[in-house]
Amino acid sequence: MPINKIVAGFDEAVADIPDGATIMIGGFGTVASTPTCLLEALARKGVKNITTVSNTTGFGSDVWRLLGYKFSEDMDVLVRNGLVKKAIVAAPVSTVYQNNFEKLLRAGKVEAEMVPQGTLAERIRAAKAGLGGVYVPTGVGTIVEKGKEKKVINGKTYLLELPITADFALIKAHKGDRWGNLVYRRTSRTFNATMAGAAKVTIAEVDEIVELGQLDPETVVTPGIYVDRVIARPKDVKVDDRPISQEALDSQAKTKARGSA
Amino acid sequence: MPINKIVAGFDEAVADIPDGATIMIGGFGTVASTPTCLLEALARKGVKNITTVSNTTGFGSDVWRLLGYKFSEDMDVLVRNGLVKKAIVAAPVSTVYQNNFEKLLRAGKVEAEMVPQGTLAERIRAAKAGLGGVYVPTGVGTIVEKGKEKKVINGKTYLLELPITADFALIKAHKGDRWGNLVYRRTSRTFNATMAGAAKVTIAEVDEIVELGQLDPETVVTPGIYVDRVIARPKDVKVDDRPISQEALDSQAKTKARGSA
Amino acid sequence: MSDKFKDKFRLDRQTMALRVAKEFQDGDYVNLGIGIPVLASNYVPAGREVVFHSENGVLGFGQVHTAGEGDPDFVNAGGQAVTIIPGTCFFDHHESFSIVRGRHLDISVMGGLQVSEKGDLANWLVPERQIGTIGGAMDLAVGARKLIIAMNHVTKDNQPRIVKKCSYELTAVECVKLVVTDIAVIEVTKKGMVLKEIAPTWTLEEVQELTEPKLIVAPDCKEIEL
Amino acid sequence: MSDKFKDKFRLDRQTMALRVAKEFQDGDYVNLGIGIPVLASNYVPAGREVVFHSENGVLGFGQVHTAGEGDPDFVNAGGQAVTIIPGTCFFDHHESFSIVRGRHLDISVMGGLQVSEKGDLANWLVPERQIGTIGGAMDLAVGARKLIIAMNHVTKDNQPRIVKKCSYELTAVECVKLVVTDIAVIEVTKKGMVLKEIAPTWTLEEVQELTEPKLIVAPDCKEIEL
Repeated sequence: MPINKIVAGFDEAVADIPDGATIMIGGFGTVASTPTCLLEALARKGVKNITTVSNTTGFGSDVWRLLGYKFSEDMDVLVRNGLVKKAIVAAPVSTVYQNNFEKLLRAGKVEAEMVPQGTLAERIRAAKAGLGGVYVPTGVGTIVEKGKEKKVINGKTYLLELPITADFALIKAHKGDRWGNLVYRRTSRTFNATMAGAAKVTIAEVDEIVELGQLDPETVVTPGIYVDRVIARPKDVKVDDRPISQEALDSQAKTKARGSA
Repeated sequence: MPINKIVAGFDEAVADIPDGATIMIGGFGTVASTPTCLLEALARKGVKNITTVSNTTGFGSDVWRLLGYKFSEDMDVLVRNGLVKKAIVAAPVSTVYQNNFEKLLRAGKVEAEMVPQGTLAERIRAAKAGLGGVYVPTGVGTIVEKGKEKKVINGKTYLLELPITADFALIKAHKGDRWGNLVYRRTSRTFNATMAGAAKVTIAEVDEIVELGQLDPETVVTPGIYVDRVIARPKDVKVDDRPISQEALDSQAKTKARGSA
Repeated sequence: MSDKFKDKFRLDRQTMALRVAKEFQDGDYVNLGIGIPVLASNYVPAGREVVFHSENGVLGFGQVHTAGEGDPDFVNAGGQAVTIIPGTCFFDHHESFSIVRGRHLDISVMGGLQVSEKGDLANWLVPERQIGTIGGAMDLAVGARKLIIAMNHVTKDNQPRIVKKCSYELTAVECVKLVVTDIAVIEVTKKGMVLKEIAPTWTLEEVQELTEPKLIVAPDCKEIEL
Repeated sequence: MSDKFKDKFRLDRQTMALRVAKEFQDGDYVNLGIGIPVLASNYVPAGREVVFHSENGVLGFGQVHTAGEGDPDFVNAGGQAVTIIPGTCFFDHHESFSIVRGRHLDISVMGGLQVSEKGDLANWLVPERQIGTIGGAMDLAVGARKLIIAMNHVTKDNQPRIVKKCSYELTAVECVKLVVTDIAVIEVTKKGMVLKEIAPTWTLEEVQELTEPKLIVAPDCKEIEL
């Protein structure tokens, strides 16, 4: 049988993700690099008590719709539906906006394990690459070193950081083929390419599915071996006309003033 | 001043490599993936007592000329000129051919530190990525574990492997620009792309230098930040008509019989 | 601490960014944090070519688009859409932080909350907020060859941000090389903190009064040059 | 050990490769070592799609060119020029071994010198040569989900290669799952070595005589099916 990793529907793509699963969510925090439709499917399914691994905890659809995005949901769709038990994350809260994760965190309803961004990437890669752990200089002498083995190697102090594994990785790519080969667009590789292959099952949401052989072998970023399922975003998405919250409007104003998103 | 990493001559490119230097040599072992002209320049300079880091120790020009290669020298040009003190290497000897390195090794005139190929790649990457060390499962229960720290992590035994650093990395790429951005051809990435940025100074020998902006940003494999010097191979190379040794002819026959190079 | 200096001249954000940019040398690879640092990209000294890195996976990018324009798939670490220039290249997150952690960046510029005499940095947790965000700050602080902090000299309550020992949660120890504030430029050296430049109208004594550790005045200490 | 079996039928290299290839399941990612293993790529069972990995940085490649032809920049780990097929992709060496070490490969097939009862493998150093080459063998042995060894059942001196304990330098411990020899197919299980198939004309007793550990005969032990 020809290998065929292409899945027809988003609900089908996430059907076997159980309550209590650990789930990597790709992207950097910008919605353009986020597997929006997979997250929405997960929210529809209502998986409970999940542990997430991601760079941010989501800003919410409002913030992105204000900027004109049609695919506008991010990790917030899981958070605000109360599905997240714990987040392993580099940036749990925003400096310009109190997101739903921060509200739940302050209310003691979610747990956060904060990991420096580069260490997060390296721990995820360690899982993919079959390493038992890596020694990083990041975090020495800070709150991050608590409970971790310290070792001096060639006169410099390092912390032992262990691999972060997961049951599923949900990632966003630009194009994919039936073998799971993926290319990305510009800065949307980020944690998407890093997480591909680091979980037991990797599911890629793509803008477009192409025939095997249409991706230039020199340009493939994620080899198909790291990917288990590929699913295309719908071409047409209906306009989301839910009202935009005052908080999101305020945050936009603040962001503009500061010169950051 | 515009950044310009392009160097005009091969002798100039290696002029500051001193005796006793540790030098990474890119490629897999095939001459097509080898920085031939840089190695020839190094041999002309006659740097002594060098430590090399590479996948193989070279098969010699004869073997490659027999197969029709115009750029035919590999690490053997350093070995047979007596410039190598020690090789850190995955495949020190060949199963089909007694190369010059094996002869010198058997005569006690060179030293070899054998490293499993994947561990070699990971230790080189560790140097590039600023890691203090990595725990690998490879080599546990074998000769490779001698003298190394063993650690059980999540029930599995790993060896601590330390970064391999070097003074220079000599690599071969396909195209490069004045910022040092590089692309490769097909399976010629190998240790070339892995070593780029892992040494204090990385020197890339390329088939062609292109104007900045001519490499598609999506296809750049080695970001220019990892590369210090770029030098183009001559377009025309004079035919090397040195006689081919009987050993090389024998090895070709053996290789054909076995179905491997 | 008194607010007796509250009406004195201070460098504005753009001017601090301008001063920071003077540190960029020809060919430097530079990462700029959110806030004042990112403004420095507008002030690269004429004739110098500098390559900017952003931790979300790009080296070499051009100007920031105005909000709502540009390609949502091409942003800097602050989420602003930026432009492709000749030489741009993209990579994934673990490669991006190999570049950071592996000491390949010449300069990282970040905002700060406190900098200690030894160059310890605290910049991720405002104690009153209780919850902060580390992001890529710790990696950049340990990884960049030269870490420059751009921050106001004192807090809103006129407390010194340049201190003997940081009281806030640390980002990294002994990492800061240069501090550019709204009233001074201070270098962190093994001998101590060296006052290199002061803002117009300020005296050495006034700067010292707003600085906890004893400053060593550089022999060539001068007014901030822009 | 006696050479009383020296005139008996034995599977040739191509036939051993054919038997190995029967292990390839639909969609498997497979790495083939130099020698008999690489021949198995010619015998993928009809209707099954298998993707080959080569440690020099490629997934998905087609047939081997005859010597002197093909692209010198596209070779397998044995240095043979191979062809691009739809789905081919390239990567560098540390990515290639992330694939290997990270247990992403379904099957690795290698040659062997000795395999122990517990599945220890020795295949990189012929003691008489004193110097051997590890290459990628140790990584593949620990990394592949299923390690298959293809080798002759005995040495040239009729010594068993399937032994209680390896006397040669090890490649990895407890890694071999299946051994395909010129006279038998043996599975390594927690209970011991299970004889699954034997070559035509051979008896169970004869195979046992050339095998050091006591073999468990599978209830469905049969003649090698090709």
